[in-house]
Amino acid sequence: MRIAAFLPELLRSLFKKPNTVDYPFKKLAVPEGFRGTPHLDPDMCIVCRACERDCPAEAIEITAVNEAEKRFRMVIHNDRCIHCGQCVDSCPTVPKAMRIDSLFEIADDSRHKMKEDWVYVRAVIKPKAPAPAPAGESPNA
Amino acid sequence: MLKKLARWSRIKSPWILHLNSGACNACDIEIVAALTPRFDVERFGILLKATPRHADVLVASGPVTRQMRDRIIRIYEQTPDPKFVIAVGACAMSGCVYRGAYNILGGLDQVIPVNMYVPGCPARPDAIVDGVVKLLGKL
Amino acid sequence: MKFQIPIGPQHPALKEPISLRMTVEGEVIVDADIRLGYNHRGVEKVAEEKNWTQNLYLSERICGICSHSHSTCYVQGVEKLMDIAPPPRGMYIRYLVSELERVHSHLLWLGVAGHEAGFDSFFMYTWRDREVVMDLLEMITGNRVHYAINAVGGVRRDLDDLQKAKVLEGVKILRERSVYYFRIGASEPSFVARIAGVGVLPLEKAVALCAVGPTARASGWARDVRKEDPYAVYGELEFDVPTADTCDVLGRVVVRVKELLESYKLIEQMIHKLPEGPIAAKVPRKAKPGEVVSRYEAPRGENLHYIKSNGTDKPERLKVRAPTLANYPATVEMLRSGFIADIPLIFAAIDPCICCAERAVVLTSARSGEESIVRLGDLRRQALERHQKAPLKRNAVWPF
Amino acid sequence: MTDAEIIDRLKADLGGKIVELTHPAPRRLFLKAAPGDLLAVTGTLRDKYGVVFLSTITGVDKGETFEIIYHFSTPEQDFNLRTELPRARPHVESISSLIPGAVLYERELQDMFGIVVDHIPDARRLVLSDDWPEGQYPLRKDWKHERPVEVIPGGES
Amino acid sequence: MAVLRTLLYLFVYPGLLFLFAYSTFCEWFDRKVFARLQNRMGPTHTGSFGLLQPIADFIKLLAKEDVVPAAADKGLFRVLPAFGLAVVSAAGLLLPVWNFDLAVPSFTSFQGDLIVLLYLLSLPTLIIFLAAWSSTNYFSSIGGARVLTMLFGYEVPLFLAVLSPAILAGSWRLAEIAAFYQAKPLLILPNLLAFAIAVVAVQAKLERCPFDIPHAETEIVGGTFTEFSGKKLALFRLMFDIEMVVSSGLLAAVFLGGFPGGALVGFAHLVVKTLFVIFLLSLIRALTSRIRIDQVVTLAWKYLAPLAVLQLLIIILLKGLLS
Repeated sequence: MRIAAFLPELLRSLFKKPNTVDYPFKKLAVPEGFRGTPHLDPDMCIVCRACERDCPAEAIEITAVNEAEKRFRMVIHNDRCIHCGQCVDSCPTVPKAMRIDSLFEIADDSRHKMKEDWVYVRAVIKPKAPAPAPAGESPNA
Repeated sequence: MLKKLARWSRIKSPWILHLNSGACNACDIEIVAALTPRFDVERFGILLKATPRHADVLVASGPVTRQMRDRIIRIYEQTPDPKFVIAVGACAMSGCVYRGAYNILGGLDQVIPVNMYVPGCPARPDAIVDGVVKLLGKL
Repeated sequence: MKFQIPIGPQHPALKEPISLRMTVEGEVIVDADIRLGYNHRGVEKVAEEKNWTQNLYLSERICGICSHSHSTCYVQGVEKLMDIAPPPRGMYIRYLVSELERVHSHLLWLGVAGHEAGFDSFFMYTWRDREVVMDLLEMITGNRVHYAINAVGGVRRDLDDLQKAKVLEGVKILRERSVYYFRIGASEPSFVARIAGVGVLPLEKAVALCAVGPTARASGWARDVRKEDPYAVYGELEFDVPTADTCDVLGRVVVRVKELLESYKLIEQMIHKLPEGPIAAKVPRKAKPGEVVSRYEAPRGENLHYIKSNGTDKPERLKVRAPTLANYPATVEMLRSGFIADIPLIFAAIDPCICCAERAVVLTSARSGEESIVRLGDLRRQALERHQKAPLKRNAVWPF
Repeated sequence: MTDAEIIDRLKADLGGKIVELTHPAPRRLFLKAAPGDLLAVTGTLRDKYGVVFLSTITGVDKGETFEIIYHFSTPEQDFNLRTELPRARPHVESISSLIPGAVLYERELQDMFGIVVDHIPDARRLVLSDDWPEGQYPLRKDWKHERPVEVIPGGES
Repeated sequence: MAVLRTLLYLFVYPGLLFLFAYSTFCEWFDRKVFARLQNRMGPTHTGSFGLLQPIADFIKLLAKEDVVPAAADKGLFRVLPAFGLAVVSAAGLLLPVWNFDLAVPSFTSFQGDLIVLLYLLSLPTLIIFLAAWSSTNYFSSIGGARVLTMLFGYEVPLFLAVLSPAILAGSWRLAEIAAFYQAKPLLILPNLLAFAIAVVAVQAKLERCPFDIPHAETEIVGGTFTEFSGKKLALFRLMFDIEMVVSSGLLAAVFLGGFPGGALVGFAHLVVKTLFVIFLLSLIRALTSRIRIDQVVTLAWKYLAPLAVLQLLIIILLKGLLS
């Protein structure tokens, strides 16, 4: 046992630059591949609903606005989203209609502002992936 | 003048109480991580307080469980005015993956008023700091 | 003067809601009772309504600290049910993350132990260096806490050479720091005074009350699922199961720090042995009817998932047994005849993860079997007796 | 001891008491016993096979019956002992006299399935929360939960 | 002129105004040093370098709702914070600053003021105990009991430790003791042991880590102050800050040769010496973990008190040799 075993380390830090990042004034770099908020590319969506089915948090809602015109509305509830990225993995189109960006500073004072929605016409692009609704776990994000 | 001074002091010295209403721990460790050297929220005068009597801002995480409901209300009432509530993480906002579970009442705003929502699962410490800063900016 | 003090559900020593009712006499605890249910969310019921993929993320959110443990335990079981073998590279990456998680969890625990003892500098330093492993995890998986790297049949992200190099570099720093913290923790007199001889759990008690993980290992019971039931890649790797025989909080600190060093060893081996090839296998949406018991050594101890499938894309039953729950009876035992000041430390020493323990089922007002048989009068007598012949070094008597 | 040796020994020791013995994976043994033989089988396992560690007790609602699985483990094998109880009269004997750590899981069982554990040393009613209604057992398959309506405060913006 | 000087002394320097300003500065200094020792920044964005942080805390608490729990003894509960503040401020007046004429006893400097100062510094402890007791909360009660228990532990070593320099100087008057060591600075050295004991005891008196047992947050929540909020908490915090300044001032006056040389130079001495003592206190806070209440008593009676007696013995022998 040694009295004041921590002393050298403490004194060293006293004269060292603190480890602190001055956050709101200086942003921390998020690593590549950070999972932030999900987004939809309406031009690519074929409304296969794979994302809606696989979303663990009920954050994606797809409703038909006008069935005849093939107009659909997709709502992403950012207040429910758990940022797992499963929607991107489940998306069968190439390139993917769902993508996830590294945005995470979206704090707000109302949950209503955390919805994002798109009204769009279903894309007719044939998916290049083998089947429109493959296994929920496509290898490699 | 006095009001201005009080407002200034409120912005400069928000003491927080960490309130867990049934969270999975992830947001909690990120809240604690915000206190540690890398993010060090004491820069803004934020101190983690032990009792609701000393706190100004309740930083809450987790969906509200049936058993915690009354306790949350009690803690909210024990906090002296003016008080603010920050809901950290998807669970505290809406219940996220536990939506529809029998012992969950939903997000925190089903029980007490919430002033700021910080999304994330869990919210990164920087997102939490961002949420606090946004809240202070609104005062 | 004897009275009951409630610790929790909202208490600064507890980062999660749980209620400990302590009957104290002055500063000495004479009885302890745990009331759960504050964190009970009903995960097991929810799981029956979600499909195999969704449950992957649900099981991850049973607990935020050992998130990867639960999801791995679950995914191991599902893979067995579906009868698929993930490719070796996927396996290595999965268990690499799981060892990194153990590192983050143990470092976190070290800091929390320091904080509970009022040793704030220790807390700040360990958590500062924990950011190193957090950065590694974020780099590999894309999130700091809920990694979501597991997929049924493998993992979702690959590891490139740059990341490999970064992991090795990070491990080097962490090893050096861990050894340093171990030295500090074991030599700072005020800290040692708080943890040595506190929360004693003799081996026979640990066995009778089914303690798991570092709590059991610190009582000299060398149980580790990774060694006993070498799942996945652990059979190919070299590591030891550290134990301690002091049976107290100090022993638990020692065990955890030694486990950290073992984890570094494992991580380095995994990085060097990382095979080439695909990272995930193709999987069906539905599992065949059947049942499986999946065991996994989480940072806190043995994790057990029982999964039953009925042939649909949803599980029939998912039963989760988290290590913390198994340790509650032991905790009640340890708390007896301690001081009020010891409560946070003893409780923290099992590395409680209340959310894990309460996921679905239990809401116990847990008093372990043996204890609940005795009536209150006996209890008091026992506590007194135990206190008198307590092997603890308590040379000062409460002066009032 | 290897799995095969254990199976042989179990058959010799417990013969009539084991209704069914499966071995689906290495190290995993599933035994089935009648509810009445539960204590005897557990006792034998504990005394002759060194089974002191109970991981947990799982309850499964199988419609007409409840299935209970006791997950024991030793360093070599996992023993999963199951028994089936009629839904009409779900009574089972407590094993806490043999394994004190079991009480926790038995109370969990009582709470979530409404299975009555006889001679449980701590029979305090276990509820999910203090205001949980009597006679509701959430893990039974026929129990459904109605979602409360979620009102998002602060009107549409 | 004399009246003006007295008023100045009471309200400006070293009276209320100075004590308030300087104690908030000291709190900032303490927090900043503590943070820097932990490799982080500490308060930064309130005023330049976060200097105004304690003042912001103080004003915010003043502006907050003030809750008096229903079960509390309302009279005591309300009056104690103000009383505590008054006591430590009064103690601050006794610090030997601005004493131009040693030969003339004044109301702030007289033979025996050391004893009065020590007495005034013990009072806050009792006030905290009463405050805790009057709030009738479990945690407060335990905290209150711990406060008193600790008092019995650290007070005796502190008194004994402060005694030895006084004996060597042959006076009970702070100004004279300080003057003695200014004249013979080398004689500070034999008192180093007593200084160390006194620093530890002051740390305990201020209830800072490792002696923050009465309000150990991980054990008994807010402890003594669990039920206090708003203005009352603000006053208690200020009381602790002023107590920190006064006790470090006391140590500086007794052990480090006081604050010689008129108003300005004396002020500089005061700042440098008290900050030195506060730095030591912060260092101890960062270095240790909280110990248990029984360990405090053990530490005080087994080690501190005997060491203080040993120090006294040395001092008496030394005095004999010198004379």
